[in-house]
Amino acid sequence: MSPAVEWTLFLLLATGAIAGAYRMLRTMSMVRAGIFLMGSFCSIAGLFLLLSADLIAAMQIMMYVGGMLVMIVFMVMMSPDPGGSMMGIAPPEEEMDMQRGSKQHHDMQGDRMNQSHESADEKQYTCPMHPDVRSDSPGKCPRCGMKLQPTSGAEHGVMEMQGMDMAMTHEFTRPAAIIGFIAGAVLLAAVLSFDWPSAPGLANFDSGLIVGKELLSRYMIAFEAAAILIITGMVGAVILGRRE
Amino acid sequence: MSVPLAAYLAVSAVLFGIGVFGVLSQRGAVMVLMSAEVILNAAMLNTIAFWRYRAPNDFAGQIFALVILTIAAVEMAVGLAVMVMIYRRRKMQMVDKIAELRG
Amino acid sequence: MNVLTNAAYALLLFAIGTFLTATLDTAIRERVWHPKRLVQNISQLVDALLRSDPGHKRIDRVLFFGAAPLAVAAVSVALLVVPVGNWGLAGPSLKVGVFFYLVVLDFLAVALLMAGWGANHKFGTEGAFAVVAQLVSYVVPLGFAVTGAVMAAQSLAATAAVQAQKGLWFGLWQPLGLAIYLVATFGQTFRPPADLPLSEDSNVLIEHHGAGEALLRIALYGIWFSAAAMGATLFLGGWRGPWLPGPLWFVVKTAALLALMSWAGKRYRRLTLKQMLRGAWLILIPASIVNVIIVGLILMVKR
Amino acid sequence: MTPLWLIPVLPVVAMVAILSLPQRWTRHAGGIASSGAGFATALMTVHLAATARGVQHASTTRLTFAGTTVDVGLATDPLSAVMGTLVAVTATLVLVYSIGYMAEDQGKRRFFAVMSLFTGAMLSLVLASDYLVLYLSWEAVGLCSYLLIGHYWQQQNASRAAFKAFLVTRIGDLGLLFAVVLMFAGLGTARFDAVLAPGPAGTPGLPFASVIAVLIVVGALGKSAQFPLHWWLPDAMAGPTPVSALIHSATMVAAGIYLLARSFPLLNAAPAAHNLILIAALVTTFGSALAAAAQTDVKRLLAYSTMSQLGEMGLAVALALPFAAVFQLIAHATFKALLFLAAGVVAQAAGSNALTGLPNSRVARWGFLAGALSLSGIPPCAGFWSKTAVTTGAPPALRVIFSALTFLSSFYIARAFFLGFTGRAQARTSEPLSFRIPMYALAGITLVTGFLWWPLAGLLRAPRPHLGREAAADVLVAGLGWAVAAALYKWRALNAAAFREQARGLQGLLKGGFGTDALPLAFARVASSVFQAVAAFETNVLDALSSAVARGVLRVAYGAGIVENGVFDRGSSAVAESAWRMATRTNWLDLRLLDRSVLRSAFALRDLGGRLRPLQTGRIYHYLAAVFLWIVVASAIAFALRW
Repeated sequence: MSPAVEWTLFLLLATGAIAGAYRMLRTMSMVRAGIFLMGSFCSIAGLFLLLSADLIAAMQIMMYVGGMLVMIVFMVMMSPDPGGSMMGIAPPEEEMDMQRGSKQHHDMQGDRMNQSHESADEKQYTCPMHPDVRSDSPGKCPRCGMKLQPTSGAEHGVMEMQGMDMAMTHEFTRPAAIIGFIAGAVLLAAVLSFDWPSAPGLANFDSGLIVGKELLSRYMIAFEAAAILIITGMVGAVILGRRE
Repeated sequence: MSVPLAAYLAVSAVLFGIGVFGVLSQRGAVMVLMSAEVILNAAMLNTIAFWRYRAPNDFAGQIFALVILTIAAVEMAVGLAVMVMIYRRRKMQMVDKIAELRG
Repeated sequence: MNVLTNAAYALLLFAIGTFLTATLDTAIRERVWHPKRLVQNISQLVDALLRSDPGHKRIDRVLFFGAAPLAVAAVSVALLVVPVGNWGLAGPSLKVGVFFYLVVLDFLAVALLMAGWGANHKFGTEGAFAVVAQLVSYVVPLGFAVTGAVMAAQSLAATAAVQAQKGLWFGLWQPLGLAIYLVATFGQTFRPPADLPLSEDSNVLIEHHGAGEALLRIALYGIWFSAAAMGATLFLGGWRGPWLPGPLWFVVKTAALLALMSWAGKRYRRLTLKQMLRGAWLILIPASIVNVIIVGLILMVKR
Repeated sequence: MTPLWLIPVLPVVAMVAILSLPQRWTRHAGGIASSGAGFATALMTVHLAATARGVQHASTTRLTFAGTTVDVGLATDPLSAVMGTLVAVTATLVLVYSIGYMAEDQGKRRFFAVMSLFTGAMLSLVLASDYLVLYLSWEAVGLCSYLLIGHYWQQQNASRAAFKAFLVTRIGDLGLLFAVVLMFAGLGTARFDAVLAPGPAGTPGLPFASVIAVLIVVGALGKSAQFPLHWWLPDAMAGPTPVSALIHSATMVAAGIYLLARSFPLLNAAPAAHNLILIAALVTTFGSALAAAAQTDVKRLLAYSTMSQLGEMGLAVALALPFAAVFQLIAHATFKALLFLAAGVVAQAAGSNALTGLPNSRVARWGFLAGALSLSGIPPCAGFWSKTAVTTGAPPALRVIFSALTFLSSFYIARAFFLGFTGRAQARTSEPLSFRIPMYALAGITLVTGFLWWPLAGLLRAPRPHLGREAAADVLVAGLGWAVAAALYKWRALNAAAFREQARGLQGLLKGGFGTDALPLAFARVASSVFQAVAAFETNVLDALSSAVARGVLRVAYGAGIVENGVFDRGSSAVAESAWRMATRTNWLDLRLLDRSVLRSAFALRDLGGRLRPLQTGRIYHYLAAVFLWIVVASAIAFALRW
């Protein structure tokens, strides 16, 4: 491949990976986070292809695409607001930009909501038993399943919402950011300050065949260890997950 | 291979940073798990980069990457199992609310 | 340069393939032979492509609109690897060909999940989860069935598989492998007996109208065609045949498999999710493992 | 030729089989498994004894650990082959007997497993070709005896007796252990031929020879319940009867004597060891003989009798007659097992071991009688031949002691017979087949071994007994003992009428026994007249004399018992008293000095803990933050250093 093509591909995939990872942390909706992460992993697989490790690339995609799908299902099953619509319901008109536009109430149990766009935007709906549950569309309260009653709308910033603190991150965010930044910076400094060797020639070979042979000959132990690790992991997961 | 090794390592460093930030900041336990996956991937990218630039005919690098992949898989499986257990008992999985295991 | 030729090859194959499968499927299902009726059926699909697919205010814009292109992309990349004739194309002779094909299949599931979830509708969500459940449980038997064939061919490349079947087709001395492969494709490509995610009360494609829905349906046809094509390559000897030219054999064999599958679709009632999953985990996976063992033994004996 | 190591392994295999069989098989598997093992070993040993005509087998394995190589294994020479046969045969018979005996016992499965293990261990002890294997099996045998004595662990005395037996034999085993260690230190190997090879000028080539000899004797004393370490054997009777029959009469306790016989060249050269055996044997034989005479419990009586017999064997070894001792051991094994089995039958039926209340069982009576005769050395039985073997070899001075011993032993065994087995108890017990077979077999053996003496003596290169005057004198003394006991316990208790009935009983026996009518009638008439004359003589002359002698003997016996209790009990309580006082003093010291300093440091630790507590927030991201921070810091340092 000519250097130009290679560079563009590399930059494309690198930004894909980094952007995917970053967007995953920032987006409110769980499912979207899953998809972004899956995008990031696929671009990493692309990087592997660039590094001509095609077997690992294929393995990476297979592992993570399946894995992420399951992860998304779990997130939806377990997080209070998978759709990310409960939080930060700013007055819909001004901030209709891309990212926050999808702030609709997404209710697992309710049927198809307000197909007709009556002027529900100003009125707010709340649950008699859980005053802190606020939603701008009729339906059932996620906590106790009771019918939501209309009430006067109130300005909800992301953080000031009483009771149900739905923020995606907890109060440790600031120091976390600092630590993350320092970690990245130190590694980056280390990486950039050394003169790494240039890439030697690579005979075009069938990596699947060779890795297969290596796994069963020289690296038998690694292969067996990995196998045992997987089996114990799975058994452990099944036992933990079993419903009494 | 006009793209230098440093570039790949830089990408993995940034990914590592993002992963660390994710693990430490996210409230949802599943999100923490996914950020951990990002860190593991950063490590794997490093391994493959070094394999390609240092010793492409000795396939130890790729096999090491495979092992990392297995670890990631098992980590996901067991992590989700634990998540299910916590959720069943506490009906929520916000990391900052789960803090009983202390002195 | 050959990147472009490969891409062209894939897209062309995608177009012809889906057209062929669509006509064959409607022919078998509605028992219609007259060319005029066939064309009329396909034309509906085409003009649907032209109508826009607005979606309603409540949808998750990124996911909803991202689904269709991703699906089509996934299918065409999958077709990249299928060897139609004896042309020295890079795609089919890709070293990790068959494995790559298996991997790319999953992207279709991602697309359907995005479509279902994005629609912000009860049926869509249910369908999306059915898709994920089906994918996770049917990729394993499919993988093992393919492993059988790949073991015989000594390499992951699809062309190697065709070469290795010079003497005896894999499908003949690995009947269990072929059977498992076909049943698994029902699960993977959501064809009739296993098309719960496309059924009325949990339809992934709800809220999708016009171009979006058409593209997704075309993608489904495409993935079904690619599955049949890969099945023909791995088990029925691909484009290799005594009298007819290469590609013609390929078309005949794929058409045979497609006909068999759509006939089975017509004959059996739709499986509930519970039956499907139980079938995959309790019957197919053990059977496929047994198949791999049998193939391994045969190979050891032959070598 | 079947491999040698198979012999001890077979019973162990049987043990494993018994333990691993599912629950519902234990009902009869226990008995069969162990008897099967018993037969297998018996066959094996008989086969070996046959090849003992000069054909020696050995199976040694070379063990190397930590640089030193030790060759360990089994070997047959005439002594071990004979002993092996003895152990195997007695084990088989006792196991058959115990099928019936343990029929209702719940712990039957455990019992038979340990018995098989014991047989295996005993066989390997006997067949060992070096002291190391001998010591290992010595320990295994000790363990089995502990387990078997404590078989009825529900009963308090049984478990205490087992513990006592184990502890005391342990003391002996320590001696043997040190001996083996010294052998390795000195010679680097423990093989018999190396250790017992005569060194220059007759003294064994082994360094510290005398010390090893003494230690071996200590080991033997412990195991064979000789004087200093003897008081565990009577209590060991708390175990089931087959255990006492096999272990505490025939095999285990004999192991000590076998050890002495085996390492005889070593002992012979060491005067210290020589005297130790002599003293221990003398004290034990007389003390326990007297004690036996005073016993009311049949099994304790037999236990004391075993101790006295063992003492006698020890004496034989001390008198440089190792092979006579071995032959005495063989004879003793058979008749003592017989006595125990007989006693066991009636004791189990009566539910208690008391001598008087035993029910009347024909098989048991005849078995006990045969054993008693053999013990007191009446001619046809084995006991006579082994006693004469010992007495002929003994110097004239000691012969008096031996005859006194003969009198005492015949007296107490006759007393036991008349009190226990000729009483008028009405209850009759019928014995199942599994009781009868071993009884008849053992009775047969006790009669036959006598005639085996010639081939055995030749095999063991032992002096042949010449049936001279001393032998006759001994028989007379034994007869006297029986007469005294009979007079004291049987006839005096009977009036003339009862006596006549006895005669008629004899007559009936004779008629049935010999078939021709004329002869028994005549003989019966003669016998009854003789008895009448004797009865008359007895009523006036003998009565006074025998009661005086008996009363003297009894008084001495009770005295010995009292002395023994007095001396030992008072001594030990004194020691305990002083130890207790010393303990209270140190306690005061400990309270005053140590507590204060310890407590203070404890409080310091506690509040340090308090300060550290907030570090543990329970939130995972805090911990993870610490981890990542450390990674960053570490990589920074590494990076700085390298650069």
